[in-house]
Amino acid sequence: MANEQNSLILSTSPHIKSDESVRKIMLSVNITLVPAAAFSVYQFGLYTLLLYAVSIATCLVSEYVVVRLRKRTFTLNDGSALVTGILLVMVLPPRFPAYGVVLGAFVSIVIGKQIFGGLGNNIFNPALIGRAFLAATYPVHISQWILPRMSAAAVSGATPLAGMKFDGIVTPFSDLFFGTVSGSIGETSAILLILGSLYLLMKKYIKWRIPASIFVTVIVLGEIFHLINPAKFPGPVFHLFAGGLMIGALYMAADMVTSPITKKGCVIYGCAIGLLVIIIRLFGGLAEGVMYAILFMNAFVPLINRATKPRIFGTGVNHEY
Amino acid sequence: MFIKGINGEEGEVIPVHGNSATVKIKANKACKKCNLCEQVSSTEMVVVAFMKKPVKKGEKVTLSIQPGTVVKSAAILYILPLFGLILGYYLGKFAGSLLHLRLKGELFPAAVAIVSLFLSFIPIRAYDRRKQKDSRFRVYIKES
Amino acid sequence: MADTKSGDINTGNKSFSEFIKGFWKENPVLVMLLGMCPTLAVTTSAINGLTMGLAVVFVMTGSSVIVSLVRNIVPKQVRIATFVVIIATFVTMVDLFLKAFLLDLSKALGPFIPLIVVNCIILGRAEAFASRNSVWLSLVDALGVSFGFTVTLVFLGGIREILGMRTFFGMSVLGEGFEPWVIMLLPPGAFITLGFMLGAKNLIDRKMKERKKY
Amino acid sequence: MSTRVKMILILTLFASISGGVLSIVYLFSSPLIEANLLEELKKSIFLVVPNAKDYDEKVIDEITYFECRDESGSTVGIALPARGNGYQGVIKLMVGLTPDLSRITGIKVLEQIETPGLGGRIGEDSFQNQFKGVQTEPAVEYVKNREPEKDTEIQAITGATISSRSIVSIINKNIQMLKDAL
Amino acid sequence: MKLFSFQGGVHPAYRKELSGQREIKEAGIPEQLVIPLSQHIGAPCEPGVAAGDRIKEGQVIGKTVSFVSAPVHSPVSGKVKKIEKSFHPLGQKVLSVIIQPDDEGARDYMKPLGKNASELDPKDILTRITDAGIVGMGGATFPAHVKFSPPKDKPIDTLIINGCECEPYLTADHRLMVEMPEYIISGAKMIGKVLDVKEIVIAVESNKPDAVEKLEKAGDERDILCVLTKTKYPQGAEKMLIKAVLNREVPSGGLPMDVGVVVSNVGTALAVCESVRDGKPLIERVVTVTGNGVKNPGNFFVKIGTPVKHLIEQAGGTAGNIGKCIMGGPMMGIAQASLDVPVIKGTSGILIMQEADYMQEGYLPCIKCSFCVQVCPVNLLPSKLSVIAEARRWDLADSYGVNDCIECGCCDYVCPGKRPIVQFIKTAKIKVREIKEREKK
Amino acid sequence: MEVILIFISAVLVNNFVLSYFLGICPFIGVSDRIESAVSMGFAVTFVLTLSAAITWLINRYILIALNVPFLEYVSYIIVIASLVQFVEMFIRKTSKTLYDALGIYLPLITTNCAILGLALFGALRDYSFIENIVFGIGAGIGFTLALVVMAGIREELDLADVPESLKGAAITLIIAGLLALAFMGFAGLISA
Amino acid sequence: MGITILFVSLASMGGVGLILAVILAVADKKLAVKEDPRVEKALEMLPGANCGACGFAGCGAFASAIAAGKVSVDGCKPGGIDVARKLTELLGLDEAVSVSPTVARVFCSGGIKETVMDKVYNGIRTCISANLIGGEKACLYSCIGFGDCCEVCSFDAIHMDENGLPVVDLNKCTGCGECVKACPRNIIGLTGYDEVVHVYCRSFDKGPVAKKACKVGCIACKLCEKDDETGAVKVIDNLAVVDHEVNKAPVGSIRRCPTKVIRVSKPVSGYEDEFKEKIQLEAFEEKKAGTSK
Ligand SMILES: Cc1cc2nc3c(=O)[nH]c(=O)nc-3n(C[C@H](O)[C@H](O)[C@H](O)COP(=O)(O)O)c2cc1C
Ligand SMILES: Cc1cc2nc3c(=O)[nH]c(=O)nc-3n(C[C@H](O)[C@H](O)[C@H](O)COP(=O)(O)O)c2cc1C
Ligand SMILES: Cc1cc2nc3c(=O)[nH]c(=O)nc-3n(C[C@H](O)[C@H](O)[C@H](O)COP(=O)(O)O)c2cc1C
Ligand SMILES: Cc1cc2nc3c(=O)[nH]c(=O)nc-3n(C[C@H](O)[C@H](O)[C@H](O)CO)c2cc1C
Ligand code: SF4
Ligand code: SF4
Ligand code: SF4
Ligand code: SF4
Ligand code: FES
Repeated sequence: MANEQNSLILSTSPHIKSDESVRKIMLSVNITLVPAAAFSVYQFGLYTLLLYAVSIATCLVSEYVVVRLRKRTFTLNDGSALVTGILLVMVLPPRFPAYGVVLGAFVSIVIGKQIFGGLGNNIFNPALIGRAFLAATYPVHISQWILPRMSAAAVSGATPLAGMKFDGIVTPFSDLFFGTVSGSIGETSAILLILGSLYLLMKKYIKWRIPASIFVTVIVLGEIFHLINPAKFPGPVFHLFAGGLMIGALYMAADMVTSPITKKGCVIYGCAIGLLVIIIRLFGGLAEGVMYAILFMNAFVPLINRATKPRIFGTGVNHEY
Repeated sequence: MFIKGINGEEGEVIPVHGNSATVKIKANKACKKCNLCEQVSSTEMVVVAFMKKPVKKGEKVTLSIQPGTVVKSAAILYILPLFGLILGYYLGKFAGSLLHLRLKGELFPAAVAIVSLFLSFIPIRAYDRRKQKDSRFRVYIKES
Repeated sequence: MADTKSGDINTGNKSFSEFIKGFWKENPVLVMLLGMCPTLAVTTSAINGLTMGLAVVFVMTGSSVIVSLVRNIVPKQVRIATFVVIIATFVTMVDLFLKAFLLDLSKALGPFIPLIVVNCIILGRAEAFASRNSVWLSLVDALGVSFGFTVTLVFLGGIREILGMRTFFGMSVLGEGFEPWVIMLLPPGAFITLGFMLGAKNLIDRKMKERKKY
Repeated sequence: MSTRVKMILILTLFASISGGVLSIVYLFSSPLIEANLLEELKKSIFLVVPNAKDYDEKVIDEITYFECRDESGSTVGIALPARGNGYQGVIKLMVGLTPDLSRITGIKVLEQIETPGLGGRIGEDSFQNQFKGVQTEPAVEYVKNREPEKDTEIQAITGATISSRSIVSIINKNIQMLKDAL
Repeated sequence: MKLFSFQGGVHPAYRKELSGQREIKEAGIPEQLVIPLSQHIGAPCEPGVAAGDRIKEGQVIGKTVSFVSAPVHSPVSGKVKKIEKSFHPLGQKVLSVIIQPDDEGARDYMKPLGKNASELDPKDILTRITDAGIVGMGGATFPAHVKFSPPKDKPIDTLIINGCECEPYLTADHRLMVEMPEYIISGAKMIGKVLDVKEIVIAVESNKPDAVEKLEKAGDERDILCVLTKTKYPQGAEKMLIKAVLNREVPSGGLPMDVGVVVSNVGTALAVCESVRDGKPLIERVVTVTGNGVKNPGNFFVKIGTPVKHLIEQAGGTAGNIGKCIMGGPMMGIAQASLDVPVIKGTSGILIMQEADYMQEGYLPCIKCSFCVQVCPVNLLPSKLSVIAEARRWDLADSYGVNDCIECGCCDYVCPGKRPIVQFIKTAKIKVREIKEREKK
Repeated sequence: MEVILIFISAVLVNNFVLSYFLGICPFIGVSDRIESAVSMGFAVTFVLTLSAAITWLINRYILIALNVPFLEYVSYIIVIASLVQFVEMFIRKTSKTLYDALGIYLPLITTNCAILGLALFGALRDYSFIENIVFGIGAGIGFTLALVVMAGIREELDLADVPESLKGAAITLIIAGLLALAFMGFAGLISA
Repeated sequence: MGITILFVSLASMGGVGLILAVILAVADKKLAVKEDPRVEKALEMLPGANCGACGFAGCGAFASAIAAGKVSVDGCKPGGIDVARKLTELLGLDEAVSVSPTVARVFCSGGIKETVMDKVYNGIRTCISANLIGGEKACLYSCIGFGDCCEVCSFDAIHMDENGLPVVDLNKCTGCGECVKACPRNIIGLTGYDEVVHVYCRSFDKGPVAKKACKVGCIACKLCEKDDETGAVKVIDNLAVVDHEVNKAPVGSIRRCPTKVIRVSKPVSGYEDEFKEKIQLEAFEEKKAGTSK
């Protein structure tokens, strides 16, 4: 709009804004995911690259179509659909069929996000909704594992957690840490995920309380059970680095949209996730429980937010002095 | 604001007495579509509500109560007796074994359990009577 | 609503409109949100939906007629008890019938046949309509509503069966190339499908209303 | 008539009418229903003990089992109903055994609510047929991701280890109980 | 040295270097002055002159009609041109006296009372403050004499002189403290005398060490304590300042006097000193004219009623295309619709921004990043409030404490979705008030 | 131990609403406000447990003892319906103040599926008295949990830009589906 | 065996029924308060918008009040005269009801085309929020044009036109007043069906100022006052107002107004006759034809 000299702009205070933006946040997340994603392509072959492409394309297209149908103006360039697309693939098994990924990405965006009103309104983590939907839709494909290129184990294709649960095999720590084990596409390399998320932690894009309380709970509970029965229950380090806990705690539980906004709430949320992960892993029917733990706690976020509303300045204190 | 039990319930003033009024309310709007409640005796209830400002007979009013009270009442009224039930069961079982009752199965403890469920309303009733004077449990007329 | 309000439409027309409205305008599942439990639980296939629906047709017509016959002699205080007894009697009859002649279906529907007893549609209708109207009207109303219910169940069951098992009433409809969606047979699939069906119904209603405007 | 009296009369009346009507319906339908159930039981027993033509119901230590005979009347096997927990809920089986309980002659899944297409595949013939001729001593076992090698082994369904394992352990447990009882 | 601070807050680019080292200059007398008769919180004044009257500098032209009000004086000698409704910096039209200055320089000040606070009668000082039309110069423009006469049951033990000036860009208070520290100290003592306080504290943000140095030199450590506070916005907000300095929390909906404190701006202290010492009513104040829209940013002594246009000329004229004219700082200031609005008693700065800086396209839904929650100094959930207001659920706004918001703008500043949170909150406040009033009826 | 497993199973693994589809009507109807959800949940828990106790007695001492299994539905339902009606009067009589605070709740739960379903499942599974009661409590708590979580979400979504035609029951059902998806993580928890 | 079962079930069910009935009968001491059957009927007749215009919490509340004879039947604004008549019938009242239905009218003519836009507004696009800092138009009394009023109307009766002004669909408007409450600038008012001449401006600015801001505003020239033969038009505080108590159309003023801000509004359908009678339409149209030439 071209202004004449005296056409002043009116707006309410404040008149300056920080240079953070949703787009910047989402792009940072995408970029920090790149190392782990690249490593996964190396580990599991070019087929995974195809999956990434398919997933991202489906996410973007569905987002665009729904937004257009609903005659809303937000566009794709906020980059959140991209995050969903990448993360969805990262938690799927390496040889998941591509048509399944299309379905999953579509479900992530449409059922996981848009029906709640789109960006920012969703209750559940969209990528995990896609993953859970696929797990229930194609339960066979979701439990087919292959060995990575840099494999440490020679024999079975079972994930460290399944190996632990069903056969009592404990995978060495270093393999877990560097990701030379079988597992979902992007979850295996703990080190790359940690490195990537450090930047997000620094920028406070991740509420540090969430991963911190998940880790603490898992370590404490893991240790307790390990002490009770070391033969049956693996130690805390195994829990920390095996399966999807790293990617789950750092990227999925900490998704800002679906986690609590209060500090106390974040701690409660994180501890509960840690507790559920341990319960499902140790006593449940499934080998891995991070996804279900996060989804379950997502549902509680509105209640948590309400219960931990901070004390408003100047209320509820003794005003004697 | 929120519909919380009686909080937000709308009713009609029947008579007014002193600083309170008797108000008749109709069934909760939560389930308009199924007419189930109508079959049970009461789709209406009558409460005595305190007035913050004068109302007239026949006036439509909205009732309210201190937030939190509803949930508390529900817990006392509905959860406490369940403890009575379970307690009664184990008491009955214990007593049965003491008395060497040769009753088959769990009939005796079950009966004790049910009796103790109803007995647990004695303390609840006492509590209720005490709370009658508690302002937190006072239903009052919010607006007309 | 206009038809129920204006007085002198002849009975034939009126009963027809009473019958029809159960399908769309007062569809028990999609509009009144009643009888959701069996709707969700038994619709893993179209045939289950159909059987359940027909069972409801039987119970509902039977009990509606009886209820409207006896409506004037039952005192209010024992109304619900009397009505549920009547309904439960019919339900037990259906149940015994299924067990005697259609054991497989009876197993598939599991405990949801007895649950017709408390199924909110039947009770709701029994009270709201049958207890206030003549025998004939109650009968028509019960038929309309229960057929509306049946159609909805078959529809929902059909979708779930097609996507979940590639078949419709047992006949193969989607080719081998389609990998069945197991989720459709599980609770989440039921909830989500019904949710979208409700949404679609609302959308169509809205579109129709808009069209009427112009 | 006061309402109270009317209340009592009406409810009593309706309740007893209902009782009466139902008992009549029941009288007519119960033979059919029982026949149905018997038919089913027979079918499953004869399925798991292939040569059987007739059976006797036996109860020992509260364990019910069926001793099967062929035309000649000699005992050809034992059908053992078994139940236990699966992945989602209860699984009920009929297990056919040789008279000395050393081999399985067949199994049939009677009831299960496992995930369709996954654990639900325990109901498929290809899975159940694996058990034919499997040795019960020392115990039935399952293997994953490879062909069975030993006589005691069956192959688990991929992605449904838990359901497969449940079947195996239900069989082992119930056979053991029967052995102990006999 | 310990830095006093509070929880939350933000640190935007301060940009104080634009005008921070410029000495205060006289802005001169414009061709015409527009003096609104409502320059304070409370009842507007009634005109005390008529069109055509000749008036002297310092003469009362707006008379108070109630206690919570402050008289308005003529800043110049001249002629009353007319009295009509005219634009006010707050947006509405307000009855104003329009004065054509002459160069006779006729003055009508009050009688000086004396220099030394300790020798004066507190009642006299208070009367003088009332007559001089002094209001809070920190922006709230609450009549000072009202603030300085707390009810008997609220004893005041501490006076905090607020020299934080936490708003970015503004340097008026800073320059005052550097250039006229004696006035401020002496004014502070006078206020202290009126309130009969035990302690007087001057709080200055740590980015103004020169001011502290000057103040400490001018004052006596036994009477007046200078403290440094952390450089963080909104350190100057009185609730935050009291929390930081004294660790007392002003109750929700309450005032500083509820915790025994009065907070006054350094400008207020100066005005008090001048009125007592020289009999000069509040007709002039220091204003920072800054921003990238003016050529030579600087600080000026400005006659109340001077139009913004005149000040821009004093600051070297405009640079580039002007996009926004803000009265006050960038965090809380009010955007002006025209350059003809006059400076009033509460105007601490004029911020002129180039167009390019200030067009933002729309805003996104809240992504619940909780940045806003982290920075809100009064512990609200701004994200929730903005969403509530967006959905027009005014009934919920109250229960989330919308009325406790001090509209500091921190939440708005950090929001990555660029959500106009403060505007949402302001709207909600209006609606909540409306609903409450309707309920009362 | 058995009792604890029954409880956990009823609350989490086989949640009445989310995996047995019982009591859906009140679940949709009363899940729009947290406070009403909690109170409603408690009331349902109470009625569930009470019916668990009574129907166990009926089953043992009438249906099995007299060998009239076909009267199961009729006898359960008539007893439950009358009992709830009676209990309501009883509570109103003994605890007027508390009852008043709640408004009208009990009548509407007289007859939902959850209550009869509980009776039938209990009989089917051959629970002992105490097991049946714990099953009732567990089912009630599970119902309350689902109800309250849903209420929390719906209060949140009240403020969101949900597509017009999905508002209300439609989105509630879809969310219930997603919740059921999340609850699937607990499968196998008790059978292992 | 058959007979035994029949007997046993008859007896057991009968027994259960009896016991329960007795319990219920004993417990049934409190009788529910009876409800007036007319409430439901009345409720059926009401529009069911629960708008609250009647001053009650909703249609249901109003229905009970009506049945109890507590309020006058014409209380429901949205229902208008039809509902009032029906209710009269229901209650068997014989007194004729006289209701003067009202509709909302928008008292600003300055759309995008007519009013000077001298500012750029950057913020939430709702009227109430924009009003915090004055909106985009030069006239501070003008319609802001973001349509808060349309948003709140539950009868779909008010819409924004291309010129950025709300237009009321008089046939749909029920006079519930929600839009009046929503407008932060007091531009919408409720007026009787039969009050047809209005000043479509709310600016209190003096002539020159108003003129500068908007082409079609009231400029307080007082010509209308001069030419008003009925005495209904007065200029107060720089704005002309029509006194509707004077039950005559000020045709002279309408003709004279230089900015044509005093106008005759369209009749509500069904009220054409009253309308004609009131403003002597023929005469007016004749004159209008004359001036426009
Ligand atoms: C991975 C990580 C872990 C952290 N852990 C802690 C901690 O345990 N305690 C702490 O006070 N700060 C910790 N911090 C520092 C926080 O970033 C920072 O101090 C904190 O957010 C202060 O702001 P707040 O308390 O207002 O949120 C951690 C930072 C990172 C990146
Ligand atoms: C939706 C879903 C349904 C499942 N259903 C079953 C099942 O019916 N039976 C089963 O044994 N495991 C089931 N599982 C469990 C997983 O497939 C589990 O990882 C598997 O039992 C491990 O076996 P594997 O070692 O053969 O992969 C299910 C998992 C999901 C996500
Ligand atoms: C967010 C916010 C920031 C403020 N910043 C300052 C400031 O930097 N300096 C100041 O003197 N007053 C500031 N104020 C005003 C003070 O809260 C307070 O009104 C003032 O210091 C009182 O002094 P006065 O009455 O002399 O103006 C601020 C207020 C708010 C709400
Ligand atoms: C730290 C962070 C983590 C995120 N994690 C996820 C995720 O796990 N799944 C996902 O779909 N989107 C994720 N997003 C993107 C975005 O928040 C998500 O798409 C929203 O839930 C969409 O409304 C993440 C964003 C951030 C900033
Ligand atoms: S909510 Fe209010 S007080 Fe809190 S940061 Fe935002 S503007 Fe400041
Ligand atoms: S800063 Fe903005 S996006 Fe983040 S939580 Fe607050 S309002 Fe929402
Ligand atoms: S909101 Fe306004 S336009 Fe709509 S019906 Fe009510 S009064 Fe008429
Ligand atoms: S009439 Fe009022 S509410 Fe409507 S658009 Fe104009 S300013 Fe907004
Ligand atoms: S059908 Fe189950 S509660 Fe309504």
